[in-house]
Amino acid sequence: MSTDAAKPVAYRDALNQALREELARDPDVFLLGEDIAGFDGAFKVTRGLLEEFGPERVVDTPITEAGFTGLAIGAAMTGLRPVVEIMTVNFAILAMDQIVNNAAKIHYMFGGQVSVPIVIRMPGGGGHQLSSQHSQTLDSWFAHVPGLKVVCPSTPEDAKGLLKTAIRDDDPVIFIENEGLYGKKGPVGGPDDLIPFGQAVVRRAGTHCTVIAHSRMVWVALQAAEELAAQGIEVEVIDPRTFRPLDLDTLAGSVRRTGHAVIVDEGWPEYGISAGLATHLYEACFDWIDAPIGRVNCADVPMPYAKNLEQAALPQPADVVAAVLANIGRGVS
Amino acid sequence: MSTDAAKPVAYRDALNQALREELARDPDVFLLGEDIAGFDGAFKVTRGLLEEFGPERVVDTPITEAGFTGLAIGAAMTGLRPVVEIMTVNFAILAMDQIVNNAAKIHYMFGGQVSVPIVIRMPGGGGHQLSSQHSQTLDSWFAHVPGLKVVCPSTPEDAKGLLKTAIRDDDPVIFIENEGLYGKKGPVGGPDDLIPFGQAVVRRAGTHCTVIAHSRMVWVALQAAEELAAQGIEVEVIDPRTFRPLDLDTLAGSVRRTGHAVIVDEGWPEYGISAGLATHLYEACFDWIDAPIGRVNCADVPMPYAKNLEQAALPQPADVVAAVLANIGRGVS
Amino acid sequence: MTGPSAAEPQDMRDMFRSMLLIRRFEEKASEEYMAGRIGGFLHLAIGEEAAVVGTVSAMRADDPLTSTYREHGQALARGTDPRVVMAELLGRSTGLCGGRGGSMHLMDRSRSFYGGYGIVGGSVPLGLGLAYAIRYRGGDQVSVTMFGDGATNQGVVAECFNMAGLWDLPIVFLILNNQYGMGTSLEHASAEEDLYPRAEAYGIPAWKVDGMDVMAVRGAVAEATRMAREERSPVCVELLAYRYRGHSMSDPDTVRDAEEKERWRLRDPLITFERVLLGEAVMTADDISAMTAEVEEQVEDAATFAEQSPEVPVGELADGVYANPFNDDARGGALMR
Amino acid sequence: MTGPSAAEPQDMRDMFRSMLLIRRFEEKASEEYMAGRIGGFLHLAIGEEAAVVGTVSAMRADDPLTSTYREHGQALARGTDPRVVMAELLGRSTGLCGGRGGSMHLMDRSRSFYGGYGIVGGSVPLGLGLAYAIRYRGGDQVSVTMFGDGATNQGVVAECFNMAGLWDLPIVFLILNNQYGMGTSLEHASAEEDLYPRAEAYGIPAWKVDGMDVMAVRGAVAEATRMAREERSPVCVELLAYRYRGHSMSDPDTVRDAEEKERWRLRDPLITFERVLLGEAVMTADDISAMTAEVEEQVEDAATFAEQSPEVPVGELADGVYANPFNDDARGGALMR
Ligand SMILES: Cc1ncc(C[n+]2csc(CCOP(=O)(O)OP(=O)(O)O)c2C)c(N)n1
Ligand SMILES: Cc1ncc(C[n+]2csc(CCOP(=O)(O)OP(=O)(O)O)c2C)c(N)n1
Ligand SMILES: [Mg+2]
Ligand SMILES: [Mg+2]
Repeated sequence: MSTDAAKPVAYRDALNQALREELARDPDVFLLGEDIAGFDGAFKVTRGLLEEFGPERVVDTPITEAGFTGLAIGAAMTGLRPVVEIMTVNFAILAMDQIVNNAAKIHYMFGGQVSVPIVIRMPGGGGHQLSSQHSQTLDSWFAHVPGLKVVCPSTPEDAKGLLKTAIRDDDPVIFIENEGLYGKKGPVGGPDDLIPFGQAVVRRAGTHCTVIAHSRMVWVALQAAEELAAQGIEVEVIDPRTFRPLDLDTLAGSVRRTGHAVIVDEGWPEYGISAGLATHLYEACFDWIDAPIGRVNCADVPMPYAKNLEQAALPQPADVVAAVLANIGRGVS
Repeated sequence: MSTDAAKPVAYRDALNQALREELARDPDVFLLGEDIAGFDGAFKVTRGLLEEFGPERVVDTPITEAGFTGLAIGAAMTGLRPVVEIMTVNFAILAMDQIVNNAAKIHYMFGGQVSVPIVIRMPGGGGHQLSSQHSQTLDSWFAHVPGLKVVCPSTPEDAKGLLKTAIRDDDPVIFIENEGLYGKKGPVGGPDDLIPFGQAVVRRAGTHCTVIAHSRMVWVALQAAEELAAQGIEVEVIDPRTFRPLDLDTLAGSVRRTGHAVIVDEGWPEYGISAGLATHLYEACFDWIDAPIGRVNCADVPMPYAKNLEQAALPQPADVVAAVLANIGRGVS
Repeated sequence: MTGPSAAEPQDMRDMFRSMLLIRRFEEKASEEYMAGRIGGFLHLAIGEEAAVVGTVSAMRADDPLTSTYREHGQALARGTDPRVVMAELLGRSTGLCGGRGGSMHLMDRSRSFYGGYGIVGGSVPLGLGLAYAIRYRGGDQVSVTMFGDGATNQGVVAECFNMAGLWDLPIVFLILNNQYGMGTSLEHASAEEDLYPRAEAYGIPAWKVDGMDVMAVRGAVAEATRMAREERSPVCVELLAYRYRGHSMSDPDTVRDAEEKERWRLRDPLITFERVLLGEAVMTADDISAMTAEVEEQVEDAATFAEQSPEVPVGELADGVYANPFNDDARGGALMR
Repeated sequence: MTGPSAAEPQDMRDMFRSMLLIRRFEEKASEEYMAGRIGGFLHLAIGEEAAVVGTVSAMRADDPLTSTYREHGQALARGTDPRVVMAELLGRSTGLCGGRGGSMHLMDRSRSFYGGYGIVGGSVPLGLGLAYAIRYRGGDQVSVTMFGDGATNQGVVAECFNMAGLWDLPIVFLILNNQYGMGTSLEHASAEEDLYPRAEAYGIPAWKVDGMDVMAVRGAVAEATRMAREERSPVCVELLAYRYRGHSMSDPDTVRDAEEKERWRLRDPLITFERVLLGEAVMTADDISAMTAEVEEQVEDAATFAEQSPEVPVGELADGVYANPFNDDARGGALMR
């Protein structure tokens, strides 16, 4: 681990480090996306990379999500390792055909003749008053599809380590960041610190209830955990980090110990991540859980613009506190 | 009910009747899609409608799913009632931006100034050796999204009655048919027999286990029910029919009675319909169920071409039988 | 020329007022944003007033209009009360869309303004659908849909050109070419500098116009709507313009070079049009001062109204998701958490 | 002319053999389909052999090729063993793609045939990506991507024209215009009869060629690949052709009128090319009979091979979903039911 590892780095800069290191390491890696070169990216993740690696490796595209995602998939079929930035998940919907009908299928349907080592990065999430067309969390759409790998980092360290793993992986990886996390600071690993897919991490140990949260919701859950701790309730906060593959063992192990679970998910409640996880846990821990698994989701509405409505729509620490208390059978104090 | 009601009608013709009747009833209804006019539709659902209603109301489009779906949404904003046929759900992925970012949001985000009374019809499902790009079941993608209504008819009667309701509904309705059902025959209702959204139906009564299945899977479940009945096991087969809205009361009521549930879903297992339904049932019936809810899904793979692989990938009656037996605690006989 | 494009002095004064209102309104909105009362993205069209007002002034009041997220001007030019526009920007219950839409999603259906949309290119098929509805009903309106140079690279726009040409729909595709999509210049995003030939490939009459000159825009759009209305032909007009601010309030605008910005500043549509008005004696300097004062007062009033308007009750969060609502969830319907 | 387009007699004989092989192979495939041994969709290119073979014969062996679902001919022309192609159509373990792809998804990477795809228009960006990879690596290959008249209406194709023009990518866009997309004629789907001008709007040199004449196709594609290779310019060639069968085996082909079909039958590319070969004394009637017999035998052998090949073991269903697999599910990894 490099000596820099202790210095706190913002999530966006952690991603930047991963990109820089992988660009330097492997000439087959290149970046493609709207406004990522001259403009440094809408969220400044690619800052400075154009200068360092030149316009052949850091490429501004026209606003044409389907086209450039497909282009990158085609290039990946030859063994190149494109890292595509889609400005937000809301625009990835335009590239969904390329992602699902091509990237996810090509390895299997051609009998393994080629693989598609592409990474498609994008932030999801709400909270910035961007209204309904710009605030979606569609993690579950991707996680539903075999052939994709799906990664949702919540910390700078994970952002860096998981992105490096994603770039070196031979399969299409959907790498979902969060608009609310880019400024979040924390330690990061060095150039050789890769974080494997399929390993959940315990963010806080506890015994009374397991709280499962990913991406920005990890921080909401941790804040709730603080508040609960003040009431003497110790929750275990676990971050699955990747949904394909999923580390069910760690999640289920915790739930079996605590007997209680609450899932916090910024996505919508119906047929999404929270239901997919809950189902796995019910199946794996049927004889252990003492109450129906709590779920805290975005309200089942298109995201409204007004700040107060938006805040009401999004999961807040207080919602998590209430869900945990309800789950372990105590009223709101 | 018309006197024709008793005569068995194929699912495709039941849809055709609904379209014909609604076209005749309301001049604001028109049909739009690839090859629906001169060619009668890829699955012949629109047969004869061009002749009867003319090229202004039954319109062949270029192959341009995003464009014509968006066009129909725009037309619907003025109060017209377009019924769009997308040839299969696999191609609807190209129109997903229009469906999710426009159709689902417009009523809410503009404060109710306009509604979007559009119906988007498409078949999903596999079983015809069409390989991975043509065999998907993406019901859960739509059901995940607030602002849409999602309807999945399994019988000719439902196909007709629900389509008529969909056309008269003021919200965007995603109407998902199944390629394996178009030839299925059964009775249908008359011109005034509308079937409301949000009402599940018991397809077969039983006491030992509740089997929830929709679309083509209803028939797979019913076949399994026959086989189980021969072993003295009576399952209750329930068809939710619509996922938005969802008639949870009927589903949960049955599960509370039987104490056992198996969900049969042609979609993939992860973060899909089966998980969404299972979660609702665990939450609603936590104290009633005696075993983890069984789930029978499409294998978690891109659909292979070879017939034997495809059949192995798709839920078969034998899989349902096995799941029910496992669920109620008896081994495979 | 007769019809809406023949500009009487009164029309010219109205146009100038409209441009002034947009300029002042957006300057005020920018202050409100800096003060933290407007959230989200705020895309200003400062510099593009000629394109917006020239277009709207050449349209019939019942011609449906669609736009991108940079659409305060369209709403104001169409006659929507600045108070309710500002209230929407502040997310208040008195806002044009009840606080659900915000800056990017204004709609005033009563004025046939069918909305501003946030997905680049995604509004163009909606505009085509409005044209489709006109033809379906046998109306003689023309749908006008405005979108950017960047949007022109989205495939769905080409799909719309094809359908418009194929079905002879009454639509005017207005490319507001301000030469940048966020920080990416036209040159870095488009194979060719001219965008209108893309429409010509589908048999659509198309041409390019100086988008900084409000009278030129008005003339071009008048001719375009006339062709669409009378000859039942889709038309495409490319307006060459420039925005003076960054892409949105959060863009520090460091990419575009200062010299370029200065050059375009010299062509400020308000200043050049003012010169015309004075030169043709349509208005005096005093008239202009008085009008400016009026507009400023109107904008102040709008801001006051918005600031004093109540927030949207949080209990209404889940209202209006559906036109025909349902309640299918035991834990409280759509507002499930 | 030198290079691949200068057709020596041997080249012409090879081309004819290739066309014959495609024709006979597809006729046999049609029998296999009728016999129930091929499932799914089976799209025949009978009538389009000149377009396919003319194109492939003008390409270098290392020039990557992409296609639609109507691609048996492309695989065969590229030299893939008919046995493994037929085995794929029958879904056998010896098939080109191990029985996973079927008729619509042939790929032979060892011959730089990068596959047939089922989503109309969806393969074009992949072809562009192959061109991108060539440029990225400094290679001198040219990516050739074939798609239909119907596909040309998909927005993503326009997006690709723009990127190709913007970045000067070494790609040839080959529009195989057989005048129908399923049952919808060009006239009912396209605003303009000519499709290649759509590429011209992006500064891409483009022209139209008789797609029934294999030598004309070869010449055009040779020139197009030369331009792409040497002048680093994307090119678009529209091949006007006709398919003699319905859209796929399940299409009774009742939409197209008999007279039209008859007219195009007269231009059968095999018959017209045979006439050329005989006329220019490249082959004798005996040569042609002998070659036909050989090809027929080859096709019979392929069918026998396929029919006798083993099925894919069902236990392998979940293999090959990922290049770097994982097993994260307690109930059996990817094969979760
Ligand atoms: C599909 C999609 N991709 C990306 C974005 C992010 N984005 C918002 S505006 C914009 C630039 C659009 O440029 P242009 O069409 O020229 O319009 P302008 O902003 O210049 O008015 C981009 C890339 C988006 N909103 N939608
Ligand atoms: C996106 C998409 N929409 C619809 C279809 C169904 N479909 C398959 S082939 C076809 C016609 C394509 O016509 P064209 O591009 O001219 O190619 P051709 O079949 O004539 O070779 C259609 C509509 C599809 N496969 N993909
Ligand atoms: Mg612009
Ligand atoms: Mg065709």
